[in-house]
Amino acid sequence: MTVRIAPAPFEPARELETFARGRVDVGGIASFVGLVRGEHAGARVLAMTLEHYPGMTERQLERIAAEARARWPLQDLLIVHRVGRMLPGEPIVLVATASAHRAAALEACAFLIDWLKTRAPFWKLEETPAGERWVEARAEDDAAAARWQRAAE
Amino acid sequence: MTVRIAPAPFEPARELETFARGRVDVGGIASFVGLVRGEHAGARVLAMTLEHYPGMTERQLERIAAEARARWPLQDLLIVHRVGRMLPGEPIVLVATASAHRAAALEACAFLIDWLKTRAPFWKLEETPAGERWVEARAEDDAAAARWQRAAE
Amino acid sequence: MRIRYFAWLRQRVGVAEEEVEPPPEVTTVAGLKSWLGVRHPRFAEACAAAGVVRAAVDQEFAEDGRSLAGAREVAFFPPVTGG
Amino acid sequence: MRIRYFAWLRQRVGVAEEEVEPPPEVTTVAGLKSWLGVRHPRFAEACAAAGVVRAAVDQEFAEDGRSLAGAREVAFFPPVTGG
Repeated sequence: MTVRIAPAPFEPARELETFARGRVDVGGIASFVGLVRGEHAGARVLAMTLEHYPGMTERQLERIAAEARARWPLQDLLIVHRVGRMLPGEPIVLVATASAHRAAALEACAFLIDWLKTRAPFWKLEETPAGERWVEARAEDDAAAARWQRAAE
Repeated sequence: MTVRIAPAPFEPARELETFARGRVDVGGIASFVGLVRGEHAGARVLAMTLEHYPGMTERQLERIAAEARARWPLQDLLIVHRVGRMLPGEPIVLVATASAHRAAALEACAFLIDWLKTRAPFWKLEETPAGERWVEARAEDDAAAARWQRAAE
Repeated sequence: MRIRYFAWLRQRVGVAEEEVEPPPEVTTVAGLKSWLGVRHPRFAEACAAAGVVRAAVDQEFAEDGRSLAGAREVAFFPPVTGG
Repeated sequence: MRIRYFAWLRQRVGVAEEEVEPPPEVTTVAGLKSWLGVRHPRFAEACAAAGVVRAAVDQEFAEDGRSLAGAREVAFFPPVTGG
């Protein structure tokens, strides 16, 4: 199980290659990569900066990862989350899960990204032609995270 | 939208890299890679051969891909499916979806793999220390595919 | 009409494909199964087990009742196990 | 006690972190918010809007009622937007 904060650009393809290498014990690997969009809420996005809470971030990611492992039979999982300034098209976050069961891998992957969005201390600042703006939290992210809550809590 | 039958080993990481390259229009890319397991149904698997129905396979994959695009707002999708003989740890299938909405990407990915397993003419032959055996279809795969049926049909 | 067999059905029947000319009274997939079963006893055996032999007519999955009108290629195979 | 501010709250308050010694009657997150609001009017403004200012005590998310007993670090920030 690996959880990492990346202060510089990372390559999801390379991370996934390493994650999958030599595995003969898993049936499948599910992954999700979040990318910086070149447009958001009606404005062109020139760049995005992710601020975080060092210390608490790592702690929350470890906790979310442990929760996923408690809920699904995972052989392994990987979370890489960028911080700092990035350009459109650059990866923000990579989540990967390995399991003997594809449904477990896919569900755990969805769970991880939903909880990451609502339970880890990151804040997005967008640079647009009109200036900087902080991205607002979305009710639909809370709803997506909440659907996992009923099951276990 | 790309659908491909691969008669020789392919590298999911490289495929995903190409799939993601230069995208500034998508919020996320979900993917699933199915791998040959070194053990299955209580026996060691030395190798696996995938037989298929050339012509019909491509047609069914295209149809399944079109169905996914009709159901979810996808920017793009990719299916690569191996045929022929492969060793434990080698990728059998790669499914990737790109969307502005992460839930759409993840759900479409789960849908694609569920339908691939039940609606595309592939058959697995395993080589075990005790000899060759054809893999049997699993009721749980039919159930997984059926959950997508209620929504649209 | 071309007939194709896949996976263990191909191994049991002993041929991957064959050209046949079924008589006019063979009008459905079910009828074709019975007719081919005479030629290939092991195919008949497989067909006797419910749900084990699936079919495609001109590369479309087909149920037993499907008409063979205009069909050029019919394939028989066990339930698929890809992905 | 160390106080940290993040994202636009940090920008509004004008400091990223500060050391404070709240009086003994400040025993909860809510109490600390009020007390800090006197020092930082723009922080008080933000706290006045419901649901906008979230908190963590010693790097654990905390509600307004959370006790500050033993707390070494309290952080304030808007709802998170990562992933």
